[in-house]
Amino acid sequence: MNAIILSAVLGVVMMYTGIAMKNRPSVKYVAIAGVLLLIVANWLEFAGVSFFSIDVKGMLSFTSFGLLFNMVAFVSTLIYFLLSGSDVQQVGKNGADYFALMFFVLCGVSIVSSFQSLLMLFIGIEIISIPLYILAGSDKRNLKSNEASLKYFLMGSFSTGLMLMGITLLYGGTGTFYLSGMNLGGVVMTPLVGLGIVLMMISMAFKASAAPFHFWTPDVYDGSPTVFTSFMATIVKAAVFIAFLRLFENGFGKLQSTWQLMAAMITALTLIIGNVTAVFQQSVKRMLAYSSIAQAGFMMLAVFALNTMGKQGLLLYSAAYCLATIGLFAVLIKMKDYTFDGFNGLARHQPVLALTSTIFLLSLAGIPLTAGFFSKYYMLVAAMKTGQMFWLVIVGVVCAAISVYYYFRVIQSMYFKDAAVTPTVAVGSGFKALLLITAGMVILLGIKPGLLLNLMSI
Amino acid sequence: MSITEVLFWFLTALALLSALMVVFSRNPVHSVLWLIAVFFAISGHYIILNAQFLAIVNLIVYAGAIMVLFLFVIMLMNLNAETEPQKNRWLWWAGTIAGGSLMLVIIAALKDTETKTQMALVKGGDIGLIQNLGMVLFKDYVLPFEISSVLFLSAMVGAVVIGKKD
Amino acid sequence: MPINYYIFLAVALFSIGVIGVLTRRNAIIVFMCIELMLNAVNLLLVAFSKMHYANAVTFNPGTTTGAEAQLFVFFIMVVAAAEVSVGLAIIVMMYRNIHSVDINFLNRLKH
Amino acid sequence: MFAAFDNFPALLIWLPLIGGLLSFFITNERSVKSWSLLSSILTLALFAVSLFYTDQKHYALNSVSYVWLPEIGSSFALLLDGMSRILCLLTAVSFPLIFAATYSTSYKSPNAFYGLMLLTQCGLMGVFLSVDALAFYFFWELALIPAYFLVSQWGGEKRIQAAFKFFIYTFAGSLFLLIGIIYVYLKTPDQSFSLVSFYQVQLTAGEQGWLFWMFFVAFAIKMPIFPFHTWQPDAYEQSPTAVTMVLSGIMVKMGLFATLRWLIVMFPDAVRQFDNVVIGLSIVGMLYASCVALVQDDLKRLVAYSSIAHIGLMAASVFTLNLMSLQGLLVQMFNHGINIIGLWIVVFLIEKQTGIRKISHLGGLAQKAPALAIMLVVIALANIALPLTNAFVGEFMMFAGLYKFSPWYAAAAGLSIILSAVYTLNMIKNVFYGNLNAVTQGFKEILLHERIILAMIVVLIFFVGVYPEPLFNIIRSTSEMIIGKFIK
Amino acid sequence: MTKLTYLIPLFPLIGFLINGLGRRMVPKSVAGLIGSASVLASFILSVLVFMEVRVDGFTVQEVKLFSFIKTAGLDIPFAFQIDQLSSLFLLIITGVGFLIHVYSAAYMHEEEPQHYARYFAYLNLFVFSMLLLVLGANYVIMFIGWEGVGLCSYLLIGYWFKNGDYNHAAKKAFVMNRIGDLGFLLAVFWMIGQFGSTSFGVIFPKVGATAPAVLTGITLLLFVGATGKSAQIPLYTWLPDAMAGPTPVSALIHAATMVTAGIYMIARSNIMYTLAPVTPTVVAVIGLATALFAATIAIKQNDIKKVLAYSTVSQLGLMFLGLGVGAYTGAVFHVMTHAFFKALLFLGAGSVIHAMHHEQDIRNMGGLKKHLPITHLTFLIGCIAIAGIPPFSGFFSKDEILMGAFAHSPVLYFIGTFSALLTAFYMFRLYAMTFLGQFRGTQEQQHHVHESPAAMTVPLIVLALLAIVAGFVGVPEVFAKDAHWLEKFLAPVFAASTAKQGEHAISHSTEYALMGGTVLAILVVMIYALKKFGNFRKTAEPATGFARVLENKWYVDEIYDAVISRPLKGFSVFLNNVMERSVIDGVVNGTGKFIQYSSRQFRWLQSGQVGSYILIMVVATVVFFIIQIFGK
Repeated sequence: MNAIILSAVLGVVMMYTGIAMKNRPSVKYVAIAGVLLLIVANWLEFAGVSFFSIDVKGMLSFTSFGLLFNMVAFVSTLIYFLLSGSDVQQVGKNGADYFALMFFVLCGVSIVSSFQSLLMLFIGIEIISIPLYILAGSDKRNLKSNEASLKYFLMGSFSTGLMLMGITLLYGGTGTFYLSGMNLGGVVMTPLVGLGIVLMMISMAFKASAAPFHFWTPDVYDGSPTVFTSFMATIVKAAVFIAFLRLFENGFGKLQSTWQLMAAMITALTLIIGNVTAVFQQSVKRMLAYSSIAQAGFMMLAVFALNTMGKQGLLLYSAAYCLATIGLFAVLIKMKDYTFDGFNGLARHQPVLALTSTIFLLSLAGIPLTAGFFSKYYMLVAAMKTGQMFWLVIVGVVCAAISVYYYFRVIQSMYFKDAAVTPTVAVGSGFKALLLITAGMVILLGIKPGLLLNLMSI
Repeated sequence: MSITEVLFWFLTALALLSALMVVFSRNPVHSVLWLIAVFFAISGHYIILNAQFLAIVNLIVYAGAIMVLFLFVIMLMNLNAETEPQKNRWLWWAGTIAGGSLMLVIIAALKDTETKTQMALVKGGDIGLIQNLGMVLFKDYVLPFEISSVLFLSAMVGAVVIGKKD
Repeated sequence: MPINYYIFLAVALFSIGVIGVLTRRNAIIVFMCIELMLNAVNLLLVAFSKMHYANAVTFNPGTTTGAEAQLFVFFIMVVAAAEVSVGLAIIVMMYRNIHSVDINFLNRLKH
Repeated sequence: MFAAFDNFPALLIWLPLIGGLLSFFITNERSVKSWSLLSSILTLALFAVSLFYTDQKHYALNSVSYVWLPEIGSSFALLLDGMSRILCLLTAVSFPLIFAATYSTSYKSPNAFYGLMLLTQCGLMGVFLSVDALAFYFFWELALIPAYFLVSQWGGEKRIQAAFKFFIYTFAGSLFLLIGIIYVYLKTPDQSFSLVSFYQVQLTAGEQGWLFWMFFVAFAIKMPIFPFHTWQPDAYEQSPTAVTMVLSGIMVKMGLFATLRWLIVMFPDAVRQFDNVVIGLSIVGMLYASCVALVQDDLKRLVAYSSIAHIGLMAASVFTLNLMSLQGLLVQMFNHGINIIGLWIVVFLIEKQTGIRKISHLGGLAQKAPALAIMLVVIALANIALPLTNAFVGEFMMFAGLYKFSPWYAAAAGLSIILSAVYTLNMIKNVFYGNLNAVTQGFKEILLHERIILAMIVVLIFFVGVYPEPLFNIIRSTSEMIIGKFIK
Repeated sequence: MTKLTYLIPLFPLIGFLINGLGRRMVPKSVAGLIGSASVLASFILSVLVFMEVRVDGFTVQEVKLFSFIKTAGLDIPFAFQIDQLSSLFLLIITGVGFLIHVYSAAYMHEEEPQHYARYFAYLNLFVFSMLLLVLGANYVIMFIGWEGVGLCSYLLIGYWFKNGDYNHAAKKAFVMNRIGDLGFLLAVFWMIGQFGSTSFGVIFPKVGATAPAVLTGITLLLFVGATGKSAQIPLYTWLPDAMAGPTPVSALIHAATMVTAGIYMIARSNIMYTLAPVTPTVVAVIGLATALFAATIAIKQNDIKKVLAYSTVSQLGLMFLGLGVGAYTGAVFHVMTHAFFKALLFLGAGSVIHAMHHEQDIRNMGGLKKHLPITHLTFLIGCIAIAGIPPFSGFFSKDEILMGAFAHSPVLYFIGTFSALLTAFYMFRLYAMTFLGQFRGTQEQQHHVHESPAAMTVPLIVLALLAIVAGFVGVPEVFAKDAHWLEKFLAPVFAASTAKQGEHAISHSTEYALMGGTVLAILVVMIYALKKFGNFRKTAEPATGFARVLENKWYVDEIYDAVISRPLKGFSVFLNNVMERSVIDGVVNGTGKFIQYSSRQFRWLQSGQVGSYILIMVVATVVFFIIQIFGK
């Protein structure tokens, strides 16, 4: 609860900050302070101290898992602000508003990480989506940005329609919006519920950009200003997956057998399309968009498996994926040219950037000693523990092998090809230090994932 | 056939017809007007179902506010029929068939299920009255009510950010 | 009224909305069709609410079963309103730039 | 997990690791060279010390298990038994040789080069020492990554593609290995990755069947045996020679070692089921590689293919599952490493002076550099297992074991003895004998330190060849243990 | 004394190390001295050993130095075995070896110091390996020597490594040997499997209880090894080419010692051969065939060394005939005598070549009799000895083999005799063309023709004497009862076999008749040859018909080349260019290509059209509905 209310308040605060101090650099620091506050508040709640005592009527429930995920999301946001805060302000005149919107998104994030009623899910998802439509289009003069925004908006609201239809059918079948109240599986599944589940899965898959509902992702990620792409592709995506898992675990867990095949199909499709399509990309930004689809495929495994291993894995995956991708985008923003060749000679001109991005890429590729390895490892174990649809694991592994191809193309450009001029704009030493710290976290989680996971058992 | 049923069929027919007109009329302005008609029909259904509050809100919010907004925008851009040249037939048919099959599949799935015998109570039941709804809303649903304010805030900020000249 | 009637009606409206989304190129019309879909959903929700109410009221006259669905409709309208404001803003922004609302002009981003 | 340094296995891993990390920060070329040489020599010295504590009562010094990931039942467990000892010996001996032999070459950004080399050494040590499946997998990859960077940063003109092929190919293989490991892990009674519980796990014949291939493909790619070898010639040809030495001398042993350590004991039924397939493959590979070697014109490719042929024999002898071939194999893993490193050093010295590796363009070097010629002849003949050289002992026993398994296999494999003689002598003839030409006219006798290094290798070759008993003493008990496990 | 056996091979090894490592330091004289001295030392030791062995009631001594390969179920010690057979070979090797070292010291004097030292290093290494071969107490040690001598012959044939053809010859020799060695190895593995050991002492007692089939297999495989080492059909072709090496090398390795390794090995494992049903016949037939075949080729050769080479092959064939028919003593006897007179002949040839400034074609010689008296005389003795004219050594040994053959089957005898006649013919052809008639060489050759220095002539003389008298160690008992000392001496070695063979004596009358006939025929042939080639004229017209075939050695090399080498090469090229590039590589790269291709295809889905995106979404939805509702 702390997080929800505080983030909403902080959103408002940022609005006024915008009015007060236009778009000065200091805006960034207010935002950073805000996130810190958020982290503290959330941590306190995690530790059992809740500022507000509101009767939520069972529409929300704050589990350690959800709160821990909020932690991950907020920390990622902090790093994101620290690394790319100034770039956020360079997108347009009203930087403060962008921060405000992002705080609203965080509010939505902390709602979907704790919802218990489909109504809250709906509202949470909308609170996440609407600001993103704006952020996608925030580079107003840029046609690509416009296009991204409109595409995102149209398809987003279409999927909202599907989701509402699903909710309605579920309601028709069960007579309630509460996940707890549905007591599915107790009775034989009715077509109403069945269709409802399908529609819910489809709309969630859409939000999580899982194939074949992923088509918006590359265009939107490619078109939006890179800073916001970074935000959308990491924190938001992870949040959607938490909601996804929560919905299907608490809501339809008992009916797993009836939808597992569908989940498996979506997972496999996502893995294959994401990885294979990424192979041929020419722009790193777009490649990262596809790679985010590919990663989504792996996260889907948690939904498919629906077991503790999967939950832990999803948490770890969110952390690993967010850290690596945010770092990578932070570097990408500094590049003059977003194509692969744009990275040529980075190692010579900016060794720190090259080193850290290498670590991030290795993590995304799931190489041992990086957090990426263990997140993939947990997912695979989770999938194998279910003891069925082993082919899915094989698909996953093959795709992981393919993913190496496009991740390492970047490494090749950075280290083994050379360019006369420095490929980046000037970067400060603080930025580098921060990148190093982030990379350090990635490696730390890669050596001892327990640091994060053991908190779950608290 | 009671008056209710007559009304029901009439409104249903109206809703479907004007919905189709929304999709197929060439001129955007006409589409808007047909959509308003759909809303009226639906409101009518609400009244039959004795959900008076929603019926009114539907008219006020949708037909009143939203559609007017649409109308403004369309007028603003003075889009008339010519602005949309005929798109390629193939996609048109594909879309129609896809949508149609969607409907068929859902109906086929739902036509004879546990709901077959169920009735939706018409003309009776006062949960749709504003007083009851208000009670429930501010007793049980206060939290989402509050939170939806965040939604509005963000929408507002968004509209401002997008709309502001710079 | 048998609930199936409402279901069929709602599904029909919903599908018409979908068809509209698929077949029209004018962003505004597409958006309107989405609104149509939402309304179908609303109608269905209300119908269901009354259905559940009908089931519940026989045992307990004072029940408020079904109210939550109507409130959900209310929230949907709220959200729809918010969406419309944002959506139209985006469309207008785009119109400012390319003087068209034809979604097929939006294909700079592909492959 | 970074607990006490009170035992050999841990030290053998930390020493190269620390050495490597340090050398990243030594930017002066001369000092980083000497540092890395020193570090590798320290490792060797440490290993030499460990040889005095091999007996049972110092077991604590040779085995260690740190808490690592209790939540998933994996611990950082290391063990220095006969099998790992012989391969650590190889690793420890090779690196000083390599560093010393290539001392004269100067690389761009040497600190990175030597750092990565030492990291590779760390990874290799880890692979040989770890007795925890997950740790094993970690090191398996850790050995691969630096190698990838080494090849594609400092290699020949087609280095990037070659290295990339090498990396993706082996990485894909190891992913299947990972699946296999996870599957077995889920089957273990105590949900643990430790070697012991892996050995205890009960699997149906069917499971063993496909798990066997999950594991074996990964190992086979690493060895590599026919037809998984396609990455190898390119990688060897393109790598800087120092790296080639590591790849061919030590890294290919990872596959064989892993097969011994993890595969055969875990899936006895599958091994019995597929032994003919694997041995058949290996033998086909031997003959295939030997034939291809006949027509190679590039020294590096020639050596690469001859290596494939020899590895084929080793792979085959793993699956004959009798004590003789097993012991022969363990000894041969060491000998082959030494010999092939010697060969690479010679190739390196030739290329250093002439700048070419084309056999057809060389000739008459024996007139200019008799010492080099003699060393080469000795090493090359050792490579084709002439008696009284080290390789003879190993190959003799492996052949004997193979014969025990099936005389026909032995006979078929024996053909490679002849072929190997043909291509080796061709190489000697065309490179060292005959008359000088424009390229070789200006060839000079090799330098003293190079001579000393080669001489050390030659001495090693003869010593082991005449008196292999010390090596047998190292591996005897372990090999008997493995076979014993298997028989029961 | 036998305890010190290890010193015998040690001395040459030391010599090798000194000469090899210090080849730049030691001056020529020293190098030669070390080389010869080391061999002399081991010769003296061998004599001492022999003295010990020859006393009656000497039992086999096994000297174990250290354990070489020791694994569960197999223990191969590094051990030597001293018995009559090995001691005899010790004498031959070290004795002849010493003489040839001395000879070489003079013969090679033109070489530069380091190459000179290298030469002696190789020579010592050879002696060392040869001694290992005959001393080894088990087949593995024997195999070590076996491959060792192969290596040395490779090194020495290619001694003048600048010459491509020589290198090729060296390579050929090594590879041919390796083919044989494979057979040997397989036999060893089989023995390991069968007897669980490789030691003579363990195996031979067990042989009696072994299945004949197994014995046949093992012995045949061993014989394959022998054909490689001792240049029998089909692996003989390397030996004539091996003449590329310096002449003393040919004398030592390719005449006196190494090539007889096969005979030694079979004699050593005689019991197995005796008990194996098929093998002896095979050995006899192959031996005889080789004897005849090589003899025919020798007739038309004009290179002095080539003639001798083919005669060696033929003589070896005769020895194998002896082994095949069970006349082990005879075979060993012939090895000994052959060692003397063939070494003599080669050294003589060397002396001629030396005098003629490396002219080897006998058509350009002739009339050297007066220029090289000693060489001429000794060479003549050699010819008589090899031709088998009593009382020279060749007669006795050859006669013993032939008698053995006759006892087995007359056919073998007559073919063998025929090859003996051919031998006489080409030897005296050689002699006549070289020494008789008038000089056919160039002018300045004629000027420089001179008798070789003492260091070369002395060994000739010594060998000549041996060639004359050596025969008397084995006088057949038709002439004198129990005069066959050698047989008695070797009896313990062959005891088991002789027990199995049983006696089939030939009546003295028949024996006399056969001997007489043979000797007579040989004399006739000899005179004919001397007459025919006594004053040979160079003729331009090339040989025709059958003679042509013989001149070209039955085109065997060409056949081998066409049947084995070329196809193998072609196959390898195919593998390298097609299999490797297209198939093995193609599959892997193909996978990558396929992924790239499908990636390019998938990208078209991403059309950028919202309409199509949503369309796909809707279709997918419908599909999922169907799966969900009607799926089950």
